[in-house]
Amino acid sequence: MRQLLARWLDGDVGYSFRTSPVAMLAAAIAIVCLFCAVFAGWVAPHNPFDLTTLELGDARRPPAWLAEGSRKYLLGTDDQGRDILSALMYGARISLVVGVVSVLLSMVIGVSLGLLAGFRGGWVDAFLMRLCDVMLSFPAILVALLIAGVGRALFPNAPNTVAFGVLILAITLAGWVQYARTVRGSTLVERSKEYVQAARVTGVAPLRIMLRHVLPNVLGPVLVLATIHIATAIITEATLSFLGVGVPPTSPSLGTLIQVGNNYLFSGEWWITVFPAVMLILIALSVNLLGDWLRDALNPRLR
Amino acid sequence: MLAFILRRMLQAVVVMVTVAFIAFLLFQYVGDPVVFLLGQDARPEQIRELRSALGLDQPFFVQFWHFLGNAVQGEFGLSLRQGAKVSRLIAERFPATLELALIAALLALLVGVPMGVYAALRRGSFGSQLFMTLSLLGVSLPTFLIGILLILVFSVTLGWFPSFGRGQTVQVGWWGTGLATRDGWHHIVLPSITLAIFQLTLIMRLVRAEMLEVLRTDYIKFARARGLSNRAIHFGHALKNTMVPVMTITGLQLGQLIAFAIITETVFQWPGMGLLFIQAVTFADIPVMACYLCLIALIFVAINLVVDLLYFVVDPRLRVAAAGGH
Amino acid sequence: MNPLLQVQDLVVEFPTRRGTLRALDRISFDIAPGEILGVVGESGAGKSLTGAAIIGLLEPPGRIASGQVLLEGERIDNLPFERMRHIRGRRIGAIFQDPLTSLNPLYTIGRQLEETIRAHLPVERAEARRRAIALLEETGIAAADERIDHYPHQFSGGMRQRVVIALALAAEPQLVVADEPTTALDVSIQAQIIQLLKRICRERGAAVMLITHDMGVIAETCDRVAVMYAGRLAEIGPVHEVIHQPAHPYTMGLMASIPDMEGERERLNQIDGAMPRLNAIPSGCAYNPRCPRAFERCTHERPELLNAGATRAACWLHDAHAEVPG
Amino acid sequence: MDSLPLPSGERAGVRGASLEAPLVQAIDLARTFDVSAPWLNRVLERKPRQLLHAVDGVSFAIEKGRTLGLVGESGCGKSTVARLLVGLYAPTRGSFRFDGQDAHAAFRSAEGRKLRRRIQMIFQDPYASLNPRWTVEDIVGEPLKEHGLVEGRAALRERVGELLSSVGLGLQDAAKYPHQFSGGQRQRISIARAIATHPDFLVCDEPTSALDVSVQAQVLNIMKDLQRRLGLTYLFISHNLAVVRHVSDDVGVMYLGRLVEVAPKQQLFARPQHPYTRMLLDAIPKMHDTGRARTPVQGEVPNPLNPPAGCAFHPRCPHAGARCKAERPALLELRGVRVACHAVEEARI
Amino acid sequence: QAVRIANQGDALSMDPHSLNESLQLDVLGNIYDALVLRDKDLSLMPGLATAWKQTSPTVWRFDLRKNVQFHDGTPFTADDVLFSMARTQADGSDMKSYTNDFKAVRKVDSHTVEIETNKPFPILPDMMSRVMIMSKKWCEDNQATRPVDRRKGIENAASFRANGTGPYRLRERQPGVRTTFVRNGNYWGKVEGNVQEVVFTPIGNDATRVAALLSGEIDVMEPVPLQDVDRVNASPNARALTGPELRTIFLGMDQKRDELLYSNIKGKNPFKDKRVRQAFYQAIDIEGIRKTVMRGASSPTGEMVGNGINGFQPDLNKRLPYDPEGAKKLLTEAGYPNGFEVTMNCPNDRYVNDSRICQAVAANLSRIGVKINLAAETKGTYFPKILRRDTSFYLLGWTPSTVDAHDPLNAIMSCVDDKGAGQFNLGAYCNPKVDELARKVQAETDKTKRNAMIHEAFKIHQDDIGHIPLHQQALAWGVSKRVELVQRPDNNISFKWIKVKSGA
Ligand SMILES: Nc1ncnc2c1ncn2[C@@H]1O[C@H](COP(=O)(O)OP(=O)(O)OP(=O)(O)O)[C@@H](O)[C@H]1O
Ligand SMILES: Nc1ncnc2c1ncn2[C@@H]1O[C@H](COP(=O)(O)OP(=O)(O)OP(=O)(O)O)[C@@H](O)[C@H]1O
Ligand SMILES: [Mg+2]
Ligand SMILES: [Mg+2]
Repeated sequence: MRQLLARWLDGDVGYSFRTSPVAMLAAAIAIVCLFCAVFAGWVAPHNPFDLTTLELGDARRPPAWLAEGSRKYLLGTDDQGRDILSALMYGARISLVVGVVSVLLSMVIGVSLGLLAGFRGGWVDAFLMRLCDVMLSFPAILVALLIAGVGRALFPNAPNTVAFGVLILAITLAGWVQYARTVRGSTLVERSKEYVQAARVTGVAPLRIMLRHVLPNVLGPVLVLATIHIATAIITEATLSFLGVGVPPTSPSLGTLIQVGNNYLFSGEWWITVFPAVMLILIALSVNLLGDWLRDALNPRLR
Repeated sequence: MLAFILRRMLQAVVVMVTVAFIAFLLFQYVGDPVVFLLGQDARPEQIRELRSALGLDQPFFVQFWHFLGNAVQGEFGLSLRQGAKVSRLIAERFPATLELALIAALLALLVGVPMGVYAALRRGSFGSQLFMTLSLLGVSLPTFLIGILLILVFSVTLGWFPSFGRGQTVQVGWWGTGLATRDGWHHIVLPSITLAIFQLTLIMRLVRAEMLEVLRTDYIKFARARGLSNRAIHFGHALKNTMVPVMTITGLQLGQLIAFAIITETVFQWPGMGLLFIQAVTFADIPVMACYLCLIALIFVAINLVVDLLYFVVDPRLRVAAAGGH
Repeated sequence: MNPLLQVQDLVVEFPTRRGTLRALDRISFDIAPGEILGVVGESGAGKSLTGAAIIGLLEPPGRIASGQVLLEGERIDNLPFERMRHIRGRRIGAIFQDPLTSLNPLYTIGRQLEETIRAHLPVERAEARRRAIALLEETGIAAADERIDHYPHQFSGGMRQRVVIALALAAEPQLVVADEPTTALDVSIQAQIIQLLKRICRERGAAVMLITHDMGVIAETCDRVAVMYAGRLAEIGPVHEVIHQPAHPYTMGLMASIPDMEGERERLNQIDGAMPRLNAIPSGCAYNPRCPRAFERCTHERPELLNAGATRAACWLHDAHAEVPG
Repeated sequence: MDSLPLPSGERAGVRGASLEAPLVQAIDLARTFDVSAPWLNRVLERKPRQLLHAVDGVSFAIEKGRTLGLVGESGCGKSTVARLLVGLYAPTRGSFRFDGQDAHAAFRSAEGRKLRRRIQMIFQDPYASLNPRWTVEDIVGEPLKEHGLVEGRAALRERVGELLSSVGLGLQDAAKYPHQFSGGQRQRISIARAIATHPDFLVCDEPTSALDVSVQAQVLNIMKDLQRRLGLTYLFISHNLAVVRHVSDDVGVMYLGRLVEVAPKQQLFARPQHPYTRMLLDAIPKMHDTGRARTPVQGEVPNPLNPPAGCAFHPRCPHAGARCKAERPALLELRGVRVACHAVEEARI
Repeated sequence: QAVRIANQGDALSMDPHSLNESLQLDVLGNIYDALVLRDKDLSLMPGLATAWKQTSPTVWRFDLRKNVQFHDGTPFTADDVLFSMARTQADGSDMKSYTNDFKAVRKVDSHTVEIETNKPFPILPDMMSRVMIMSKKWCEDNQATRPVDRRKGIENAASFRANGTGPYRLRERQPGVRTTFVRNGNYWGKVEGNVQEVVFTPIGNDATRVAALLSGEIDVMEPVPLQDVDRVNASPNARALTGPELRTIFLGMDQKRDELLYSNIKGKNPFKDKRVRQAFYQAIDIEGIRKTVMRGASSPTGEMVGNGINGFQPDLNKRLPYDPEGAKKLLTEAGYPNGFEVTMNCPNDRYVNDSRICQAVAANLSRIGVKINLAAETKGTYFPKILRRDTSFYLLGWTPSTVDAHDPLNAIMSCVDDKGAGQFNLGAYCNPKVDELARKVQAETDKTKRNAMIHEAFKIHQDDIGHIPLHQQALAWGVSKRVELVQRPDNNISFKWIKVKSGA
């Protein structure tokens, strides 16, 4: 492991990482956020999802350093008496799960279909690309809205898990198209390269060529897309919460927290919305910065 | 050229029918309009009656077929909730959304492109780093929060701009425009900024990336070797080549703008289609939802067509290809 | 005659993370008006860099670390952009390797020609166009007045390369740097291009620096040849002597490995091994590990260009003041 | 079509009597590409279907252990022939017989893998023909694994090592990536990959055109050595006539999808028959008389979509007569070589 | 004087018979009059009828106001009343329920009508306060003799235009955007306010609505989100007007199914056990909810109707004490010492802070070991679902549209039948005694007897813990300081009572 890390740090990408303070800062932020999210159960001072621990009386406490703040709640509490700090950690977990899983899923779907379209060509390609057109003409937010609605109607009473599933599905369905298009484009380019033909001359089966030869070579732009997509997925989730079809309110994501807090902006309870927003910005910022850096680092011409 | 347009039209029809189909399929699940239509004391047989009267008890495909048949004639029926012709409701709302989206798109382009160019030309400078980082805020903050914050600052605290609505509109034919009056412009400022921010960021980053690519190409190097001025190189050669890929994305994004207007419209009570749609979703107003989605698909297809045609204007290589050459 | 271009102790470096790479190491040569200087050498020897350094278009992070470039006795390697711009195209024209990518695909060749002419000469559009047509005709493009409004993709590879040449000559430069102008082309088109270059030289008295791999082309076209190896000049001299009585062992190897049309050989002569990477240039003469005639001095002392018969070679074999081992 | 199937006894390039069939035998091979505009365009713009005859009836044979060089202008169909032979394209007409069997039928059948093992190709571009994300070991080992030629990792390494050393590289290079090599080395890696399966027949599509002369010499030498050692048969495509002259036994000259002349190399270079061949030879820059101007091939390259009637070369041919404009010359055995020219046939030149 | 009013919703149609929805009827109440109107304190007062009385148990007679003109100048007569009553029964009408039990509406003379009902109908005048009178001539001239019928896909002039007898005329109508009203100079009654023009705008988003009020773009808005009440009051140019609303928020439990849906208890239904219901009741910290979730703007209640409704029983308005310990004990007694798990359905955009109330309830219940899976969703999907009775535990709010206790007795507390009784009794609470009383209440015309019966029914229901009443939510209007108006507990904003201070 350490060796691997050392090797990586020594490689081209690693070097550009070591020499880019922005990338390192972004990575540090991302790691902290990730850590808080993954280990929320241990790190967080309270469990905001455990209804038994909520004290209505403690609702809407300002952060600890303000007049009515309490040491118990460092960043204050929301309208249900949830500790904001803990909610942030747990919320980040949900947001990250929703973001990462939906991005992974879109990536898998998009990349496979894109590969297939680019590699097979012909009617498969034509069909898949029309499918993309159809998907694109349902703008992301609409797809998500409709799917979320349908999901709710189909599984009305298994709220928590299914609601997440539906949400992820919705964001996935809206997201895969980009990957498919990108991958198809690069596949078309790669397919005509001679190393692919060499493999064909050798008698390698098309599926293997697709997976072993073409796939690794088209993944570059996909990775860059994905880093940006994670941020947009998290925000889409927040937006869906705003439209009332997000995750269940008892286990709020960052988006839900922002959306709930939104209602308290005018009444001066800014911390309910500002801290989750800052957290979201940090996550999005670090992921985006990493994506930007990765794009440049992976481009040999910029080295 | 004609063949190209015809082919696109055919594709458009296929896309739209599919969109309608999927939309229709989804509607089966978004809620039951009958419950909303009948008041609190409806009896079961009343519900059944209304259901059959509205044709909701027919098999799915029959319903879809009817819908298609009517939709082709531009007939989407009456809004279940408002009792007014859907086509009319949409027509009343359409100008608002389109004006908002167009202004936002213009804003995104007019600010995003120069900023992207700047960031590319001054790669690594403090200003461009600042732009790039600040712009990330645009993609990391949910639109609704940006909207509310703008309202809080510019309407409530400073009182510079109104917080809701379109203001005074002027009727030009069937088109009610808010852009003919000062009041209308005054009202569109905050919503269009809110709507534009996300796209602006995207366009700016895209332009920067593309511009950097283009600046590395041989013809730019050759243009330098020919002793052209920087202005001619950057804005004559590089920018035009940058715009080719940027156009596609911008086209797609314009479609997204119209959809994203849902949120902006909700926040600013902008009387556009998005607001209509989101209310229709809440009340399972199927005809309105269907018409809206079809319209969105139509707009999308139209934008795509326009983008493709623009390609012809910009890129001479395609002109020949479309004329049947290779 | 005074030399038109003088390159003196030119050093080009690339700062990289593993230390600074010296891509050009104290290159010196000059070109007289009307002369064609061929530059040959293994791929990566630094031929293109030399050309780029002369017209001041090194790609960052590459930079001229020391040495100077003089045009008619005036130093040009440290000029600010605006002044250098007036030299590029006007006094030094450049032709790059790939005719497919050197032209901006979005503009007609007429526009690109006119633009170049007007960037340097104070003429009206109509006049510029007239001149552009004349130039195209000069380069052998039939029906030039019609084709001037065509786009690059409408030309064949050979014609495009001719357009590139026309562009480089548009402002009647004194010196043309041609970097592999024929590599991508068929033999027959290659012949046309070479004839064109030669004619220009003869008729206008312009000097040419011709970079190529093709010894046939060198033999046919050039007055003098420079042979480069690992960023250094190995040998420079009149074309006939360099080809037939090379003085530097690398040149000898190079010339011997050309398959020729007359003789009949089972095996080609080859130079074993590969050119060193820039970060591992051996001490002394860079060629010493591959040189069959290397001796002790070659491994630690770098040879300067020394007179060797009709040519000058950087090889201790020709050090008149020292004894050469058998 | 007017190109002849090979007469059984006399084959181009066959010197001396050989009783068995040649290893490689192309019989009236043709490949057409449909480059028409889409259907709707054709209907609306009343355009006909457009077919591009990239290769239009090519017949030749190569004996085991020998090399046929293929030269011709850019776009005349050389690469298409190569791709037909390795099965990247299926022929529209004609057949390719390899070691007595119909290769394209075999490619499609279960036998295909065996045949693929025996026919390999070296590609033109040393940069593009190696997967940039694979190590040299993976690249060279792939055909071995694919055809199950070695068992186990250790054996694989050993075999890869042997292959690399046979092209002048070492096992220490096996863990590197292609970008860490020079062009010549990369081309050697692709040679190692091509010979990994012990093929009988190697199709080389401009294997050295991206390399400079000194590296080119290295690569050509290795190829020759291999041929001597392993008895390889080559089809060698290039537009560098000097290189072709160096490596080939026989040379075929292509023009617009057809062979116009096939001859043993001494004969071809000493006494070119077809007017195109003559012009081609004249266009070669000669190293040894510096300053001499050469004569480029006159006229513009014809459009392959709309080739001239009769002899495709007639618009550029100084000897063209009325018959050349109307009738397509067949590839005939004339003056000891095979040539497709009315003027030669009529002994006008 | 002009006043700009914003509401979170819009009147969907200008047709007073097309939709039985309170906002719609309230807005249209400014244009149209009913026979009977309600005063500031919700008491009935003469409208287009000057007097009414029961001539027999099943017949009511209304004396109509003379010299009243519609906005277009046509005089108002008994024909218009007959026409309007008939119109409420036409296809597409949503007001059928108000006139379903009519046997006949008879014209006695040009300004007297008689309504005969199938059964004795003591609260008919209350009902009549919702039925607005349209002009027969105008409807005929405009092909609007029936409300718009969505099935036919044909629009109807009455949806966009209006011709009533009310204090304001409709000037401009842009659905969902803006509706403008001007004062009717020929109004038959007295208009206390001084407003000449009213611009009514829907603003759906809470924050935007508050912002619009704070920045002075609107004068009156409804509702003010509870958390913003202080902010509004702190602003120099606006204030929040709060008061109890007639709506009662309560929880319902499935008491019918033998096995509870969406729960981990199999084979039985814990809610059938009164002890469980009581445990739930007593586990809820209603004061906590009032203080934090409702920011003090709610009145906890023990009764299913609020103060102000006909039949409200002050002595029954007492809750069981908040007692988590006792609740826990009850639960143990009922056989659930470790509680159980159940899904709670909840709207998230229908009532004031609805989903937050549910969350608080869930948190409270978790203290006695009951694990609540909260399914909060938008009203669009919520109502269809719970109306299918696809729920075990839900939250609902109820305002008796007739302002009479019979309405909830019938809709919420009666056993479910297929004639509309118990239609919103989604947990199917059933006690035949309550049914019996409800039927009697409907027919009883004697005020005191009727009140006693209501008392008895309520008491039974309360003892059964048929539902768990929570609170009456508060109205909160945001009003510019230059405006004065009357806040009626049924959330009605009547333009005629709005006064704008001059000089502002
Ligand atoms: N950006 C760069 N960073 C580091 N080294 C570079 C860079 N650009 C060029 N070089 C190095 O400079 C050397 C000279 O390159 P140059 O392009 O001049 O070679 P060349 O002689 O023109 O070769 P070719 O015949 O292949 O065109 C090469 O070894 C190359 O690796
Ligand atoms: N897949 C294809 N689709 C359509 N046309 C093709 C295809 N492949 C080749 N061609 C056409 O067939 C003709 C012959 O092409 P080919 O690549 O065989 O030429 P070549 O002799 O190898 O040329 P070069 O020397 O430039 O490599 C060309 O006109 C080319 O445009
Ligand atoms: Mg070069
Ligand atoms: Mg080829």
